[in-house]
Amino acid sequence: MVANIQEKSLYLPRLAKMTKKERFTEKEMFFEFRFDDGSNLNHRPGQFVELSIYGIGEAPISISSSPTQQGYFELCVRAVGRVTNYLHKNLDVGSYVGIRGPFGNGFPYEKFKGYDMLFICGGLGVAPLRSLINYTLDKTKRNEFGKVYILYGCKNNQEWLYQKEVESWLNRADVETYLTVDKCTDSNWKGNVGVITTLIPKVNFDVNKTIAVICGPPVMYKFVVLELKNRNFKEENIYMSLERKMKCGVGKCGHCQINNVYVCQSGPVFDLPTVRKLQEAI
Amino acid sequence: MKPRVAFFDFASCEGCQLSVINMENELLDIVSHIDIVNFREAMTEASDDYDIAFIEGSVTREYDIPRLKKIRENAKFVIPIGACACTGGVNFRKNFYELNEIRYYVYRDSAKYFDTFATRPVKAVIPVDFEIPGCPINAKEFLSVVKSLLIGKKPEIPNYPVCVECKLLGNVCMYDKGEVCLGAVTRAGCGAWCPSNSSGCEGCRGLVDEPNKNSEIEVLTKAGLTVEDAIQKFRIFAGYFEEVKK
Amino acid sequence: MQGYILTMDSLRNLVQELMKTYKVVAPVKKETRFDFCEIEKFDDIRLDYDTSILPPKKYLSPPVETLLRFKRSENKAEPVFDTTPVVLFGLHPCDIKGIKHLDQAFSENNNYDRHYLAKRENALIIGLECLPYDYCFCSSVGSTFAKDGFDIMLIPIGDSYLAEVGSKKGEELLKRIQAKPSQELDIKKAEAFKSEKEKKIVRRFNKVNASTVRDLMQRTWDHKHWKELEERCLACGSCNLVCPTCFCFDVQDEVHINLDDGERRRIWDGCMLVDFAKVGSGENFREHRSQRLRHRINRKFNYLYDRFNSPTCVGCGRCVRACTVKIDPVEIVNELSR
Amino acid sequence: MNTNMNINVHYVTRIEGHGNIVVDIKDGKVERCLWEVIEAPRFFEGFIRGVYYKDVSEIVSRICGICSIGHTTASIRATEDAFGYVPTEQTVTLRKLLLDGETLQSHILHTYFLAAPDFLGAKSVFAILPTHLDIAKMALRLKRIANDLCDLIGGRTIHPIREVVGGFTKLPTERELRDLKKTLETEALPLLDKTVDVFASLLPKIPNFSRETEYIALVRDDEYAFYDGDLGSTDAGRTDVHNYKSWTNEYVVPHSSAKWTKNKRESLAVGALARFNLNARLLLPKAKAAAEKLGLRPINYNPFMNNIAQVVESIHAVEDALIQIDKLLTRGIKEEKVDSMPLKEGQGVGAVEVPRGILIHDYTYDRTGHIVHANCIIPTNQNCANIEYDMKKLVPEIMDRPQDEIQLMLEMLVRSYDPCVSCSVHMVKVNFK
Ligand SMILES: Cc1cc2nc3c(=O)[nH]c(=O)nc-3n(C[C@H](O)[C@H](O)[C@H](O)COP(=O)(O)OP(=O)(O)OC[C@H]3O[C@@H](n4cnc5c(N)ncnc54)[C@H](O)[C@@H]3O)c2cc1C
Ligand code: SF4
Ligand code: SF4
Ligand code: SF4
Repeated sequence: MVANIQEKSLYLPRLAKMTKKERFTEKEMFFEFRFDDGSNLNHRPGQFVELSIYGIGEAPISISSSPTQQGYFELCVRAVGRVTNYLHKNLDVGSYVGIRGPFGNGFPYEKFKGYDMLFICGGLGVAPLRSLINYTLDKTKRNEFGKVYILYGCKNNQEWLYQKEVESWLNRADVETYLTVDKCTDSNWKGNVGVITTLIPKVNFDVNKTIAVICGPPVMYKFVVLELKNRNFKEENIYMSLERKMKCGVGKCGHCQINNVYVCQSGPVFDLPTVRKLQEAI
Repeated sequence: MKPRVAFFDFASCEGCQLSVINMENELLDIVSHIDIVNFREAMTEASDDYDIAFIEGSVTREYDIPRLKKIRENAKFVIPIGACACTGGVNFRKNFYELNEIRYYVYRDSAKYFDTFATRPVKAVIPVDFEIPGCPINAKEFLSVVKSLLIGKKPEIPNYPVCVECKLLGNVCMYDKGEVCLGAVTRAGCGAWCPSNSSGCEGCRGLVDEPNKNSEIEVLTKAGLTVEDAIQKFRIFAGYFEEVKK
Repeated sequence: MQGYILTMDSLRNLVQELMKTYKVVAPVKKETRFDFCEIEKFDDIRLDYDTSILPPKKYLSPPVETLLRFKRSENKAEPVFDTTPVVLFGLHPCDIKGIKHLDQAFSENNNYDRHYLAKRENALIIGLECLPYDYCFCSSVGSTFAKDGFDIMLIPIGDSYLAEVGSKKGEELLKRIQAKPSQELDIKKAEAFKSEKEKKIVRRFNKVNASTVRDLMQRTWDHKHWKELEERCLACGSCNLVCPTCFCFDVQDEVHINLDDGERRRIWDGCMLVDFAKVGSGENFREHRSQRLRHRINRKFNYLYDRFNSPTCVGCGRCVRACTVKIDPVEIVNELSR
Repeated sequence: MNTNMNINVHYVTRIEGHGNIVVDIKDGKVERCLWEVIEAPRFFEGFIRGVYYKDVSEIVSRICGICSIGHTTASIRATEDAFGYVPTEQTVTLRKLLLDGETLQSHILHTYFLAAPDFLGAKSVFAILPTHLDIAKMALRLKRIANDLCDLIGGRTIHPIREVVGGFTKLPTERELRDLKKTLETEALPLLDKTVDVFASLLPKIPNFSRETEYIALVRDDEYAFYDGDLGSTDAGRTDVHNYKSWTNEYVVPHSSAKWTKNKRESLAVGALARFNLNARLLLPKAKAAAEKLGLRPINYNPFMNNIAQVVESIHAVEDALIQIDKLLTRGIKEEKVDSMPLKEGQGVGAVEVPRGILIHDYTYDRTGHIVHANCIIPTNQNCANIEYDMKKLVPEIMDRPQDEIQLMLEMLVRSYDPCVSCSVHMVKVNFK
């Protein structure tokens, strides 16, 4: 029927060893994994893996480290269900998990060369964007991009992910970082209070040479896009990474389908004009 | 250390506990993974030191409440098993009658000896961790929950209707045979037990989330039931659900 | 349409010959209906069946299919490929088209699903021309006749069958049982049968056809009819599960009672079910029944059109038959195009 | 000699349902000796009113999980009786086969899992697993075979699905029946032979106690009755089941409020021993031989021997199952459409023998096939009085033993009746201070 078929199962993961595990918040943890043979994942920022634990299941998780970081990859996982809770509670450094992927298209960063970068991250949305942020900020790549703006919002002051790194962004002269919390529950918090859209007016970007990249909870997209449009942002310069339910990661199981696209194949990264054509995307 | 497991019963037929005892082929394997420390139907000893409490039966009297609260304090996981415990089961039918009238109807002069109140499921009294519905529970599902607990995975009871399992099995639909069936609005997990035996689903596992009850009643009446009988049909097992109470 | 002639006896011969080396699956009677089952003898087969409860795809992509076997303590897993040779016998043209869609779906984008393909490569398909029954509407979706996708196609001509050859394997088989080549007259009869079939199809789209139904769908995405169906649809998923071209699945792990060995399985899933598009954050991307129904119907007539170059509905009518409230793609299309 | 003692067993274990034993001994005199049932009442007879006939058996099946096949059968028979419907021969044969399955599974459960630990000095079947694994495996296998039978004929063991008013929704195939027959012949019978040996070896541990009482069971001239028959009594001869009320007089005793039944004496007994005492001559050959070997002869007045009668009946059940299977195979399984019922106003009674004794359902229907009145007579109810009278006779006889031994003996006594108080159809709670 079809020539040149791989004799492998699409669903068979390879093993990776957990080499770091660190708690960020009550719900989110940071993990570092390595393959025993030292090989790289060879991913693009914005891609994801299917993380697999035999007996428990599989879950798609964004790769949070930049491909410029060699020999390992990082994930940030929120405990919501079977796989994610098991990873949090039952597995420790030294344990193995299954990895399939990387899957998805990832960010077309070649196209971003020469542009200023505006990152808009809501909550866990920082996980996939961090991969691209760190790629952009990597000393070997930094000169390929212009200014870097990072907008990052959380529910409250207890919810920051990658706190140390966020501090380092705040301290970098070549990055403008803006933080906000939805609700101020902590008197130590001196920064902005309000949803992430309230940060956008504060940023002085040049709409002619800036790429906006958005990732966050589903409700966020519409409002961020609206706010960017208010600032005359060009639609084709707005990119977003979408979340959908996924079971296979290889364009078969159908759960991630939005109209005629499968998010795991054509996404999870889309530019706004494409998203506009999809009726159920945001 | 092996997890310590306890079974408790309230107003019930004890068929759910029996379903556990009836797992002859698996029983020896199960007891190799757990310590059963409380199982009145099968053993004399009893202990208050347990991790997992399976509760059968519905709550029908004052006396049950402190007992349940104690169980909640002792156990890490409280898991109601069976329709009685999860939704009141057939016992809930009592609530559709006038309480005093039904007491006197059944016990006449001796009715005064009964303290009884409207039937309620366990979760109406204490918080529960998850439920295994069904009348009786399906041993396969019970086993799968136990296995999940043992390996540290959150057990999952399906949120799709019995129709799904019925179709997966390739059964002839009951409506095709001129019989009625509640499979389209009833939570799956039983393996479409009744339809697979050529008998319409009676809804013993309770309704799925967001059941389209009006449409289902229309289906039942089109199949020949009166509206009254169609509602009665839901009340065999699913009286507890808001959609049916009304 | 050059082919061979099979009398009832030679058909029996053929099946018996096949049963020696293959698991033969064919339509048999099941209570009030028919279904594809492994047969024990030729006489089990009901050549006069209308449609089966489940599509024959269940032998290529089973309702529950083991993908991997694993051992937790060793973190080891092995894929499971089923290579049992199977004959799918008596498939109507719509189901043959359905399998063609699956062939594509499971090998698209360089993602070859060996679990499906291993079964598919070991399957022989013997088709059977049919007449319409109460629910089907193949002419509206262009699946009335199968041009390919089979090894042999049987067309009734009186007491015998014209066996059309669809593959080398099919041809060899027919030669092995020494079937006689067909004559001019046989071919005429077969053509007559087919045009008779076409005439008998009464359920059809009123205003659109297989290639324009897609534009209709795009125009009517916001039509109020979808909302009307919200009231009726039970969101039971039956329509998905009986469809020959639904291939969505869920994946679940099951461990053995020793808590160490286990299997990763895929199970048919359906986009009509409430959790299908619901994610961990609680967001449900198709929360309402009407949205899910619109998704399903669009998936059949619109969303996948570009990939498959045709509607993915094959007009078998199973979904209508399975639906207790008789939600019917034909009625929907006709209502939308009114 | 104990002069003062209080025994208060809260929740007798290893029985179906909840029951308490209370014994007060003061100055060497038994002051109180009570068997109280504390099961939460569930009001089946109340809430079955208004139910359509098709749903009735399914609801009342939930009276008791362990006797659910019996309840379903009795219910269906009462309904068919009310409508004057006569089931087909195939249906009756299948129902008998199904009852055999229930008898076997329940008796094996009771003798091996609930009663045997007492004889082996253990507190539960789990405790005897390490020491008696072979026996446990044997019992598990036997029980599985019985449950497989129930699954095959009834669709499932607990709350059967296939058995409905008018017939069966789904029939076993002939191949399935042949496989079952083979299992019964090659596995069940040999395992039961061994069972007889096991219990023969336990005979010396069975307390030597007896008290004359009236035994009541279904009787027939031609077979050891389970499915149908007349009411039979060791004291009062025989009567049609429709007259059941004149025999099962329910009454309330002053010191307790449990509803008890009596006929000719202060109490009566039903169950395996009652059936044996009335019908022993009709036992099938292997069961007869087993009774002989186990020293069980009618009339036996030792309630502890009920366990032995259960062993004997287990063998009978398998022999009878084989007869019913042969009947089905000879006739060939035929699809019979479950008929629609000729609905009519009126009363119907259905009585069957369940493992614990005679079970009677009595319904009155209206014209539209909805229940207007229902009454269920549950075996355990009928035994209640007998249990207490046994206790009253037993306690003085064993008063010189240590308290825990007395307690165990009393618990064993209660357990020997295999009471299924979860039924609680008619149970009255005792408010006991
Ligand atoms: C492209 C992509 C990237 C993602 N990146 C991250 C990440 O970096 N970090 C992170 O913590 N999470 C991420 N997620 C979400 C993550 O996949 C889900 O939270 C995870 O699958 C839940 O798995 P579980 O086994 O723990 O939960 P389950 O027990 O499977 O389910 C719990 C709940 O999650 C829903 N759910 C099941 N499967 C999925 C799924 N595949 N996607 C979303 N919801 C699902 C269920 O409907 C259920 O409501 C990403 C999802 C996608 C699609
Ligand atoms: S849920 Fe049903 S089977 Fe279980 S105890 Fe209650 S009545 Fe019995
Ligand atoms: S369309 Fe019909 S079969 Fe499909 S989900 Fe709705 S009710 Fe069920
Ligand atoms: S949508 Fe319905 S008619 Fe079309 S192929 Fe699927 S089941 Fe058949």
